[in-house]
Amino acid sequence: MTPTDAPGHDVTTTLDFLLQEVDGLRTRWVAPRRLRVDLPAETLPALLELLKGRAGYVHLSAISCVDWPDDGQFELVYHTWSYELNVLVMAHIRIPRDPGVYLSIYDLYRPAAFFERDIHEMFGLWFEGSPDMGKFILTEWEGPPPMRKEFDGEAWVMEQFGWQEYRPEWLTEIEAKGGGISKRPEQLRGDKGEDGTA
Amino acid sequence: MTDLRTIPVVAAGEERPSGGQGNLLARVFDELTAFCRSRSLFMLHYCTGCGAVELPPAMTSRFDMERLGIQPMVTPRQADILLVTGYVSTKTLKRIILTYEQMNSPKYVIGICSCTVNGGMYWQSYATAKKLNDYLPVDMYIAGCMPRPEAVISGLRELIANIRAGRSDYWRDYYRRYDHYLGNQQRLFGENWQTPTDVIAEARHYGLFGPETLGEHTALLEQHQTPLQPFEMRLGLKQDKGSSS
Amino acid sequence: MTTPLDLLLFTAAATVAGAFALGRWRDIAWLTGAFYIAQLIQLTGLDLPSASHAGFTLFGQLVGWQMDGFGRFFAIITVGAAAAATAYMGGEWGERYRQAGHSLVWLHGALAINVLAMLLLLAGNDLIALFIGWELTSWASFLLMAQGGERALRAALRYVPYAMGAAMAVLGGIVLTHAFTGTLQFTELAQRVPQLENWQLALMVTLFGVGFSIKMGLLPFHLWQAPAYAEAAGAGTSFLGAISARMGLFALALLLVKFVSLTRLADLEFVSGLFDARDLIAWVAAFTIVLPTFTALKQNDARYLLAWHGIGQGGYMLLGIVIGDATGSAGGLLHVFNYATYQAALVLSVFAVLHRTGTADLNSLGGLVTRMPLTFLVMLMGIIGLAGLPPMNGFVSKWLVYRSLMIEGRPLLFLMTVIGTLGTILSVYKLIHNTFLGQLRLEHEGIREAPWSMTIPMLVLVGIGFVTGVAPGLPLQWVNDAQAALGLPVLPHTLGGVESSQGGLDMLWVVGVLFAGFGIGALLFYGVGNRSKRIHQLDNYAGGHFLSADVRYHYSDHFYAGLMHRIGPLYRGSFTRLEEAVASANDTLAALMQAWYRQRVPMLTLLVAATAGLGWMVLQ
Amino acid sequence: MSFAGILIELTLMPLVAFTIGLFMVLMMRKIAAKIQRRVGPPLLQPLYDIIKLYSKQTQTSHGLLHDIGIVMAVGGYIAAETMVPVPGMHGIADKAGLLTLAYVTMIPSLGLALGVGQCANPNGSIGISRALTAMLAYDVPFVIIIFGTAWFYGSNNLVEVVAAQQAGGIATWGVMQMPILAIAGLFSLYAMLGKQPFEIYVAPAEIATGPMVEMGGKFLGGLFVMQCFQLFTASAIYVSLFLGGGENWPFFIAKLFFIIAIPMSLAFLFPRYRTEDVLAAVWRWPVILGLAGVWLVMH
Repeated sequence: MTPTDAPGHDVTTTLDFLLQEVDGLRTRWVAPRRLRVDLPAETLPALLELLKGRAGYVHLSAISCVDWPDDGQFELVYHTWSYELNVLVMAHIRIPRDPGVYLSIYDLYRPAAFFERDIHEMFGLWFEGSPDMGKFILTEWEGPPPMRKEFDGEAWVMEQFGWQEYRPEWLTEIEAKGGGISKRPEQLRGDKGEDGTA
Repeated sequence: MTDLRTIPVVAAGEERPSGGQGNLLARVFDELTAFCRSRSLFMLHYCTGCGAVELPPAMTSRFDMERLGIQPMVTPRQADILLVTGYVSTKTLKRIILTYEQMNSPKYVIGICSCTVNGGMYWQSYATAKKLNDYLPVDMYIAGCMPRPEAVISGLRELIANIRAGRSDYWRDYYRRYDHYLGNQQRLFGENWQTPTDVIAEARHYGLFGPETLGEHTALLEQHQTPLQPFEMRLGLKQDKGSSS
Repeated sequence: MTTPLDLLLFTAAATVAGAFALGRWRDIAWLTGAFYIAQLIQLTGLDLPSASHAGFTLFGQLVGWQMDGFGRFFAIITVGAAAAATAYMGGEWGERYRQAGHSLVWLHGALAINVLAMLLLLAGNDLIALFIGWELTSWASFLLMAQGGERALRAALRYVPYAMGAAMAVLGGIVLTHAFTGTLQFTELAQRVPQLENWQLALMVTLFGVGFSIKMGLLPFHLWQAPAYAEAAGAGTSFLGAISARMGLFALALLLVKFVSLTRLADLEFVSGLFDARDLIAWVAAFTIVLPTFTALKQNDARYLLAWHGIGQGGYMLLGIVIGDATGSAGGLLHVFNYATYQAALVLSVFAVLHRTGTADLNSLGGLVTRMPLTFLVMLMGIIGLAGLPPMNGFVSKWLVYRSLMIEGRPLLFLMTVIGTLGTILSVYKLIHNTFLGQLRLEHEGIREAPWSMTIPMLVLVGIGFVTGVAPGLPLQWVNDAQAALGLPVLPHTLGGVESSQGGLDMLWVVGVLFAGFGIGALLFYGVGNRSKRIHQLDNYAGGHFLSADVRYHYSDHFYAGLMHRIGPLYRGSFTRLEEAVASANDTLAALMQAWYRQRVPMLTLLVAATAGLGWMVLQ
Repeated sequence: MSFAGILIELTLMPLVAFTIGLFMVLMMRKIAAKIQRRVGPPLLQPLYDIIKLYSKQTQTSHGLLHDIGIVMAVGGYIAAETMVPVPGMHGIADKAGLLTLAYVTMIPSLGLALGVGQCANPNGSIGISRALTAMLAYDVPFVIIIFGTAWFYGSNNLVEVVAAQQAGGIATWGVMQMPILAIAGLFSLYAMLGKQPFEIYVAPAEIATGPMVEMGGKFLGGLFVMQCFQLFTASAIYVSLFLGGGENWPFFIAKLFFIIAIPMSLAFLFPRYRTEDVLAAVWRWPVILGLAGVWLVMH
């Protein structure tokens, strides 16, 4: 099966046939080469081992995380790629927000260590068995994990930093001629500001 | 949401008192040094952010800064101007302050790009410092989300004019109001923030003390600062009383 | 009536007796020091040549001692080096040496024996007296090398086979000379030896040459010297490094210049007209300058680095003497004096650092200039001398050797000496940088300057080096007596150096202008520039990194990496393999002899050997 | 030479050397600018730089040895200038020949090496180890040239060498009689200046300007002054040996600038050698040419 051709009939069948072995999966072909798989959290390692062992999914390109505060859940997406089938499998799982602990897949894919460390720093999600969960990029940051939805960055900034008046004469000249900024930042915030929290 | 207009604003930097009427020779000497300082500026080759990509075109054949006597130099000891270009992340700000304190005075800081003025397009980010002159005295701002080389050179020419007229002594402010700057730095980096350069000893050595040099923040610094006394050459023949410095 | 030379030899013997008898006495160093000063005064006062009554006849040959200008020059350096070493041992260094379990009495005694033996060698008036002095010196230097611990003993034992080989070669040479010329007195030898045929002369020169160059550490026989001189006890090393190897040079110069005379030596030709024995010796000396110096460059222990330089600098002296014209020989001989002053000072400063920090390993030191400034000053002036740069005396003697090579027109030899000097400059900077410059280690912050009893002798030695550098005329006086005694052309000189329109050297003016320049530089620096503030070593440029004391921010290991990329493959240790080959050849020969002699038919072989020997004696 | 005469010359010769050196630095930067199609610095830019550096108000020093290093660097060259004969002033050239001058010019680099050593910065130590390796490289052909010219003119004294060359006008110039040696001399002069292909010890991209890493204010000013002296001394030695020395000031200055222009215009076309390649480059052709020149001179 030469890798260059579009996924013909046999590629989808091999994947569909393969994925029948794991129960509780919902698959959807998002695009000719992209397969979305929704599965319960505990079956993810099995799926990854199956894909890695039987279908050549040796490359874990990323783990991304989405914060759903309304459902009280984190959504983890594992993007894996096979150089034989040339199809990107995106495994979506949902884990509850409050304990926020999940299993590390470092033993399957070495790069997972960094993805998990990054997610831990940004979302506070703890991965059991990950080699190093220390500070990764935000070495100077002492506050809560910043990418969680309940963290309001702008409020923290307004409380922490001050501003300065910067009204250079070239700006006043332009404004005199009617140019300059059409909508001031306050009005922008104003439109949004009425209904949002003060 | 706090209203932008109600936030207190600090003036860019007060005027320098006009030249005193010292004896003729001293004035001629000051005039000469001011002229040479304005005609020979060594720019520190330290690209702190995205705006630095505009500097090479300003140095190379099209705009050629060397006409103005500006040369890129590699280490802070040799440099006079520190160009803070682009967003100032908290991690980079630590290195900027370290580099600034290692430079020999009279030193000038130019904040290039709007991110150094009021945070620019990263103004909502938790990881960037918004106003550069909270943390070190800034002589000149060149706004623009990466100002073109012409803008950079016009800013530099204005700095040269200021130096020529002796109006650009804003580096003294770092020593005179060190407590204010240290306070802001500690607010961002935490209580036990310390750089290897002993600014207070330097202020004392050159007599640059001002009313606000020492205060509560410097007191905080004194508590935990491991003393970095320079190793004086000593003959120390007799056994030292107690451990070494 | 006792002649001055008798008095001198008696004082030397008294020193030995005093050293051993009163060894336990706390300040034995003052006594032996006083004795050495007395010997020094007698030496300088000696009117040359002064004979001695101590003499006897052996097999009808008169064996006597007489000191001439050449012997006196070396004697002054010997006693001077001994005095400096004793002063160094007298103070705290001696105390710690004794507490470490070594015997200070034997160290003082060994030094005194060395001086006595060397005086006997230097004052020899005939070949037997020379041989007696030679053996005494060789064993005395073994005694001094063996002091100071197990590693020193092992290095000294490695010297013993070399010393025995040298002694056998010299003894063979003496027997041959007697057979050829019928006399052993120096005066008659000087007339009869040049008349010998070439093959006789070649045999004699080879035998004597090999024997003397082993002691001097010329190229093929130099491997024993570095470990032996580096591992010995502190003061002993400075004495050994300064003068002990030069005894070989004394004897070699005596042989080549006084007996065989350089012109006659030039007649022994290998390739007619192109390459003769004199060129061979010159080239061996040139390679002795370059190879040990570049071996020193790679050493990581300060003592070994200096010991390897000792071997290298010997090459300059021999090359100067072999060139033979007034400038060259003066340069070679003056280099013996100059080298002794700054080598002793450098070794003593390295041992002062060892005394304080406990290590001489260049990769575990650094930044000591703020803690041991006087020792730094001594090492600085020492390396300026060793590298041969103007204010110090090392420059004058090297300049004389260069000048003679230029006058005689020997471009390749000149090139080799300059490569040797450049290698020296590189390795001495590595020595002073890794020890005194760079980041001071945490554990060395509490270190104090070496005690006065160690710094004063070092400063005196380096002061002598500076004074004789500024006014080379003073030592040149003694060098002229030595040249006259050897029959070499004497170098006309002024107090400041050599006066000649083709390019002379006047050190008084050069050093004067140099210090005037420093004065103007200081005026410019302190007067015109504004005040500067001293800062801590961690307040340093590290590319924006915050330096802390626990992370080493210091470059010392593999110091000339770029250079070593280019010349690294040339270090193949070929001489070590040569030595091992000779050693294994000896082992197999001995095993063969033992097998053949002991197992086969012992009595028959003994009988055959005895009759053959008897027959040879009868027919002779 | 009366004592007062020496004092005057001790101050005048370095001043002359410094001013010529300043304009040489200017020429270097102008050539670099023209090659890169830039306008280049104004006329007195090197002087402005030095005055600004000396007039810095706060300056950092790493200790007494750091100061003495710079004093030795500038003072050593001031002394060396008095040994370089210039038209009208011979200083102490007859008391110290070319060989002594070669050694006296090593004193400033040793002083600088000690000063940089106390800066306790590994960039500086690596820079110094590279500078000494470069010195080992370019001194070999330089010494061959010293030997060749001393043998040809029969004297090591620069005053006599210059007089011998001026006896017969252009025909008796060193370059005419010893062309191969002159080429080898140009190679070693080029390596001695430490400009582009041989600039391994001030490699800004690799070791942050090597020895100059911790030098600010008057320390850096001292090194700029030393650079001016270095350019003047190197070119003055070459001119005295091969281009008939200075019969009068205009000719002498013209020759100096011509000789310095050659390596400068070649320098900015090259990237930088690795350290071992500097050894290979300088020990191959310059040494072969030098030895061939010496052989020709001696036979």
